Amino acid sequence: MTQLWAVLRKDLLIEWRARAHGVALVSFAITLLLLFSFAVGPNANVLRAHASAYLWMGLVLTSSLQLARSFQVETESNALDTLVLAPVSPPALFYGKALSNTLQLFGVGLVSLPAVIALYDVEVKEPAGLLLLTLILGALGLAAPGTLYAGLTARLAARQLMLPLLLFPLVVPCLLAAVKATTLILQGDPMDQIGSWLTLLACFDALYWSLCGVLFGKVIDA
Amino acid sequence: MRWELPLTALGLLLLVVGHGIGLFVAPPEAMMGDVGRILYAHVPTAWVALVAYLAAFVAAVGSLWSGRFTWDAAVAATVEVGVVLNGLLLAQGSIWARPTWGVYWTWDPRLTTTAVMFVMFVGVLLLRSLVEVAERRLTVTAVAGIVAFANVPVVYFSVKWWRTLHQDFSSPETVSSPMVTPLRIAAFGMLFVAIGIAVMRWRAIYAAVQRETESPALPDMPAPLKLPEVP
Amino acid sequence: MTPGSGMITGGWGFVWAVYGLTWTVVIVYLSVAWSLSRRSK
Amino acid sequence: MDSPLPEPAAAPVIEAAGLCRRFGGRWAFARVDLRLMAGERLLIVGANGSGKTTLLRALSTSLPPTEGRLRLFGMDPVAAPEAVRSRVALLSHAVGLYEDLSGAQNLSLFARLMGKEPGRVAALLEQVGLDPRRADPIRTYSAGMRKRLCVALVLLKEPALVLLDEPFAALDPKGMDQMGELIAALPGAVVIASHQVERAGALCSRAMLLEGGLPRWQGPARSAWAAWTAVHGARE
Repeated sequence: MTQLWAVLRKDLLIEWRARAHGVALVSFAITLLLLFSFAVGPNANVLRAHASAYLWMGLVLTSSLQLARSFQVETESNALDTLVLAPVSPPALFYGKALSNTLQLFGVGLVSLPAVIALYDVEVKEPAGLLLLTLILGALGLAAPGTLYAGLTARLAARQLMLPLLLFPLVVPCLLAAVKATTLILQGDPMDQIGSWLTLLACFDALYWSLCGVLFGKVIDA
Repeated sequence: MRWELPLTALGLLLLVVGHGIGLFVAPPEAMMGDVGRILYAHVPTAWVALVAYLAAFVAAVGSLWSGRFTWDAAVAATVEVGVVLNGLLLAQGSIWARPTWGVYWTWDPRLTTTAVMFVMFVGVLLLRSLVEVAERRLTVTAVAGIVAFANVPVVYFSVKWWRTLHQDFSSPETVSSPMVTPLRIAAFGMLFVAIGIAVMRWRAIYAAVQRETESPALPDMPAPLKLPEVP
Repeated sequence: MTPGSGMITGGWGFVWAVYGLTWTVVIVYLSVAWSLSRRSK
Repeated sequence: MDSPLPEPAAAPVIEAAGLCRRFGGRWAFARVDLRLMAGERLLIVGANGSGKTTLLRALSTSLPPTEGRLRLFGMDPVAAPEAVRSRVALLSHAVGLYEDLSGAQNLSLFARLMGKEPGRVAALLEQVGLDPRRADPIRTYSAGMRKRLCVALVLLKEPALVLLDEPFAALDPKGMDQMGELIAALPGAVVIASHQVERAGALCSRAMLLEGGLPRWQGPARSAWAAWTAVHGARE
C-alpha cells in the first residue's frame, strides 16, 4: 500500500512541478466548451438542454491527452524500468497512477463546471453534492481503462491516435450514465432516476477498476 | 489434412439450404412481409459474430496464460472473423432498418452495441498491426481483446437502459416455428463457414508468426582462448 | 415475428440487397482466407 | 531428530546455464554459463555490441532471457520477481529517474517505494557529492552528476547483487576515482561491464570476455587484459 501512495504522491508532485501542462489541459477543456457553443449556435435553450453533454464530451476528449501524458513521464526517462526493478508491484503502480489520473480528471471537470454554468446559462436544480459525486464517478470510469490503455500504448509510435481509438468505445457506458445523471441534476429529476444512473456508473467503475488492475501486470512485464 | 475444407463446404451447403427455404418456402412475416426474410441472413450473422468474439476472448485468456503463439494466432484469427461478420452485421442491420423503421440507423440497443463492438475489435486489430515485437504483440492483443469482450455486455445493458427510458422497439425476440427451421439451418451454415475461415486464417497467421519468431541456429561455441602463462 | 400477410408489401429489393451483400462477403472472405492459407504452406 | 539440517551452502548469487537472448533473428548474447558467489566480483569486457549491456539487463531480470536457465540467490526470477528484484540493483546507461523531480525527491521517492529509511537520503547525497544541488530538478544535472545520483540510488537499496554497466563512462578522472572507491565499498556481489579494463579489473576477482555475444574466455581478472589483446590485438 505504501508503494501505491508513493506512486500517487510522485505523480501529483510531477504534475505540480510541471504545472504548465495542467494549465494547458484545463484551457484545452474550456476551449472545447467554447467550440461546442459556437458549433451549436447562440440559442440558449439548446445550449442549456445539452450542457451536460458538452461538459462530458469535453472531459472525455481532454482525458485522452491527459492519459497519454501520464505514461510519457515514465517512458521518456526510462523510469518505468527503474520502477519495475525497484521492485514496485504492478497493482501498486496501476492504482497509484489511476488514482492520480482520476484526481487530475476530476480537477479538470471541477474547473469546467463554472465555465459550463456560465457559458450555457445553466442552474443546478438538484443538490450540488450530487454533481461532484457524478464527476468523481465519471473520472474514475475514465481513469481505470485509460490508465491500462496508456500503459498498453506507452511504447507505441502511434499512441496519440491509438489511445483514444481504444479508449472511447470502452467508456461509452460511462459517458451515457454520466451525461444522463448530470442532465437530471441540472434540469431536475422528477422521477428520481439519478440514483439508478449513479449505480450504473459505480458498477462500471467497479468492473474496470478490478479488471484493469489484474491485466496491468501483464502489460508492464511485456 | 485440412479438415476445415469439408466443414466449410458443409457450411456453404447449409447456408444455401437455409437461405433457400427462408427466401422461397417460409411464409412472409406478419408485420414486415417479405422484408422479414432478411432475418435468415441477419440473425445467423449476429449469432456467429458473437461466437467469434467469445472464441477470441477464450483464446486471449489462453494466450495470456500460456504465452504461446498458437493462442496468439487464434486470437488474431477469431477477432478478424468477428470483425468481418460484425461489419456485415451493421450493413445488414441498416439495410433492414430502412424498410422497417424508415431510417438507416436506430439506437436499438443491439444495433448500437454492435457498432461499439465493431469499433473496439477493429481497435484490437489495429493495435496488433502496430506492435512489431512478437511477445509484446501477444500481450497487447490479448489484453485489448479481453477488455473489449468484457465491455460488450456492459455496453448492451447500459444502452438498453439508456433507450428503454424512451420507448421499446418491436424486436424479433420470439421467432415462430415455421421460421425457426431455416433460421437454424442458416445459423449452423454460417457457423461452419466461419469456423472454416477462422482455421484458414489461423494457419496463415500462425505460419507468419512462426517465421517471424523462429529462432535461428545458436552460434556454436568459439574455441576456448589459450593465454600465455602469466608469470 | 409471426407469419401472416405482410403489411409492407414488396421490399424484395432490400431482401436481395442483404442476401447479395452477405454472400459476397462470405465468398470473398472465404477465397481470400483460402488463398492466404495455401500460400503460407 | 539429529542435528538440524546443515545451513544450505549459501546459494550462488548468480547461476546461469546456457543463457541466450535474441532480438528477432539476431542473438544479442548466447551460451553464457556463469556462477557467481556472494562477495565475488566479475568484470565483463568486450567490444561494443558484444552483448555486455544486454547480458547485464538479463541478469538484472529487467529483460527475460530467450533460452537457458537463470537463478538469482537460488530463486527463479520469473516465479518470484519481487523477492529477487529487491536484492538486485542495476546501474545502466539510462538514468531512469524523473527529470522534473530533484535529486532529493527522486531518492526519497524510491526510498519509500523500496521500504527504506527516507532519512538516509541526505547522507547519501552527501556521500556522492550531490548535496549542493539536492533541490534542483535533475534535468539540470550534468551526465556525471546523474551517474552519481544513480550510484546513490544503488547505495540506498543496499542490494546483495550490483550490476554496473560502464560505471566509469562520462566521469572525469576525479569522478572515476570516487566511483572506484564507491564500488570497492559495495558489500555484495558485483558485476561490472566496462571498457576500463585495468581500472575495473583492479576491483574484481574474476573476468569474462564476450565476443559477438559469446563468452570467449573466463578467468582471473588480472589476465583480463591479456585475454583482450589476444582477441582484439594490443593497442599500438
